[in-house]
Amino acid sequence: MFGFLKKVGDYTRDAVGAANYLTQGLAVTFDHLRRRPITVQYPYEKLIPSERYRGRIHYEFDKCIACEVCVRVCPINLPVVDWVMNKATKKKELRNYSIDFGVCIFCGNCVEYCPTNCLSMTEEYELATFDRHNLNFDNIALGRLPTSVTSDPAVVPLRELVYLPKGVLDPHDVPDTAPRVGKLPEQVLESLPTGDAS
Amino acid sequence: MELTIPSTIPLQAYLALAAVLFCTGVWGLINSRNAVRVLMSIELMLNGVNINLMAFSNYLDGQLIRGQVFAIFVITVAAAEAAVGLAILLSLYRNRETVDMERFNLLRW
Amino acid sequence: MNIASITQLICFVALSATLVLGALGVVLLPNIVYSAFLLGGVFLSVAGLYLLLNASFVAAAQVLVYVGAVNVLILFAIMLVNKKENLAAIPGLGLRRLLSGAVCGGLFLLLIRVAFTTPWALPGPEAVGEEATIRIGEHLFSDYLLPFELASVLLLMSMIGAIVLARRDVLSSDVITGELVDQGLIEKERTPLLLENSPR
Amino acid sequence: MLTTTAPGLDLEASFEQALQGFGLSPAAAHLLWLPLPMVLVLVAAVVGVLVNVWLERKISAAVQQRIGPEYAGALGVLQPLADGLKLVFKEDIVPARADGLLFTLGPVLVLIPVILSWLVVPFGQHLLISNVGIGIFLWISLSSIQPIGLLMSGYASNNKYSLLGGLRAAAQSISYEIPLALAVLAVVMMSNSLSTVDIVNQQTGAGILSWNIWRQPVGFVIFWICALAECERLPFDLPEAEEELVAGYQTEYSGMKFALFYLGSYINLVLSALLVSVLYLGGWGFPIPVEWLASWLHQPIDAPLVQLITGSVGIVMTVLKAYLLVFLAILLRWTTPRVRIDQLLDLGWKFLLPIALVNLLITAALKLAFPSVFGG
Repeated sequence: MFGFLKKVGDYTRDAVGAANYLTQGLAVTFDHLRRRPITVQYPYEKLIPSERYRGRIHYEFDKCIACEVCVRVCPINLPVVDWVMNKATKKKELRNYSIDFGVCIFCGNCVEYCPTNCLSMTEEYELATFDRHNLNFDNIALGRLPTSVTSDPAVVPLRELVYLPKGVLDPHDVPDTAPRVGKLPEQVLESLPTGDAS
Repeated sequence: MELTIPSTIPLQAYLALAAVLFCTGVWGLINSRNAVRVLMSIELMLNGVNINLMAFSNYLDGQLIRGQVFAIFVITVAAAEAAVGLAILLSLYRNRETVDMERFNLLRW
Repeated sequence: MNIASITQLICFVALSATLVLGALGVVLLPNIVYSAFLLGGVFLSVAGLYLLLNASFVAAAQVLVYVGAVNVLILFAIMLVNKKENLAAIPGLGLRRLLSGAVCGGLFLLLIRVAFTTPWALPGPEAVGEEATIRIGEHLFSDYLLPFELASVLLLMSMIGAIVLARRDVLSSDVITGELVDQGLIEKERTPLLLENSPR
Repeated sequence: MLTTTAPGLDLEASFEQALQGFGLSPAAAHLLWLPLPMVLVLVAAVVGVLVNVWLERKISAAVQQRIGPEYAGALGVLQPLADGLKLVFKEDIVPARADGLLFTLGPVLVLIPVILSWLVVPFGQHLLISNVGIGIFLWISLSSIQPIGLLMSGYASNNKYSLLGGLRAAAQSISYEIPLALAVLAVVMMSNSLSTVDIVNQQTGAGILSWNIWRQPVGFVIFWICALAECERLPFDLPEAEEELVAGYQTEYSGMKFALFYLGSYINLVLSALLVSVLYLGGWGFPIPVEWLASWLHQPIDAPLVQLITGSVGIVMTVLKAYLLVFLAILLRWTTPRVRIDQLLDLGWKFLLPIALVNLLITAALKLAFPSVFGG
């Protein structure tokens, strides 16, 4: 008799609990419904990439000494360094340099290890092409500097989450002068203790 | 005999229709080799009977409509029959791996 | 002859045509799945005839029970047992069909004769029409109470019976050898990926 | 059949009177009237679906903090239309090994009963196509035709996912029909009539306080859960569970035939929401009875202007309540995960069915105990 009642009680408690959880879930959904969309209308608005963004690699032909360090540190030995030994001067003479960005994983190892800093990461990420062979950049293409999002007049640059003031989620109405959460590099430099060079 | 279109549908038309349905059902019941089709034929026969009941209820017993009550009972029994029949059919199929009526002959003398 | 009666006549002719053709299709079509779908059409046209006979409640019940339950059940059964199966030829099948056809034709003629020669007490009392639902309820709970209750018991019995019959894991004996076999084990052997218990 | 003498707009009578004023015979006027409500309902159903699709996309976007469609028309209101147009112009593919006839017939069989069910949805005292005596029962029986269409398209596609989806849809539809019918039965028991108009009339009187939701809270919940399951809305969208069954019975469909399924499911959702508002939320009734408002403003209730306002308020209220429920359904879609097939059947047979039975019994007892409150 009482065992049966206990079963009914458990059953009812389960049902009420389920209804409770369902209501909580609905409340969460409804709360999200009232928030403003965080959509970035991509071709017209673009996010400013962060400072250490690893985009397309920039390469300076004149600085390169054809040491092939980049090839050795690359996980897949991707950069193609085309040089010949000049017998007269006994020096390497660089002819071509290319990286295929269809294969590159943007790990940044080559940039890290380049002894002459001739490689650097840019903030360019729009690499889409109709033909994948177009992604094989030679030293001319690698030497081009990308347009910055902030300097493009056709695009509204939007601050990314780390650049926004504390607690602000929506970058649309934030004034340019609003301070960001963390410190800028120059602010970090200022805060460092100035020790003697000696 | 001249053909006149009656202004209202006569009772006999429904009865004839029911007879067609019933006889089709009987023929299917006898001749079907697929057991599911046998069940379907039974449903046809029940429906033929039901049409009769409803026609009588409308034309001859319009106030008390006992025919409709009876038809509801027939529908109930038909539902029960279909459920049990199909369950039997399923277990038969599981044992004999066939739905051929000719091979369900264990009880044959 | 007014619009209403013309409409009625057209409806009757259309419904009876679909009914007869559908019934013949159910019995004669070689593909059992087509037969089952046609059976649904037959049930629907029977429901239409009930509407013509001033019985909207029974028509709705017909659609609900026959189309919604019985026909779907039959379709489920067909999908479960629908295996390509070449039926062995039986001698004298044509003769059997012919003979049974003759018997059914005779039965049909008999029924027609009875229908057309009996002096029906026409015209009967006025039909109640929309009040039929109330009348049926009164009947079911007064003079037909016992059959009504019996019908409920019958439904319960058939439900339990169908579940017991169609369950897989009942112990049963083999029909040929007579030894006890576990249907569940047989199924498991056939389908080794079957779970031990149904997932909860 | 209870005859109601409550006032309200009678469009049919006034339309026929107007035509007879032009010198037409009553029969001809009636003949001209006949196709009008049907066309009107088709239009209403399709527009309802378009609004529903737009709402679904917009609300889904808002829940996920997106914007949703915005370029087709203001706020993207023309997006559903564009979707429909796209589906019309797509190629109508019938798979090579499929059963062409059944493949075509399936979606039609799914759609037709849903549209037919609009017959019984009232938007006002006389604003419905036909006040048939079996009213709500007609809807229940018509919706039981749908699984046949689903099974048909599932079988005819000649694809295992389609067949599984069709079987699941049929099983789900049958299982949830029973608690649904029991929940409706409790309401019908209180109003003593199957007619939708009588069910709404029984809820008028004290405005929002006399709505059935206060007398049938459990029934309301059961009905809405079952209606969602019948419409294959998200917590119960197993038949077209895209992760497991590709798209269930719709897998092989494209173009207009797919559009029929799409249309059918959305019309079904709108219809279910409308019927919830009719059965539990007082149908066309304003939260405060219009009669009280009229008497406060010293207007006679049968003045033409008051009649017109009452009629339009009725339509607006019905639609508003329905779309409130549609909103709830869309919110539920993004809240609840899909249930498993055994959980679904467990919920239907082991939870909703007993609860619905108990609800029915309690309603009957309460009706005997308090006939004035629970319908004499």
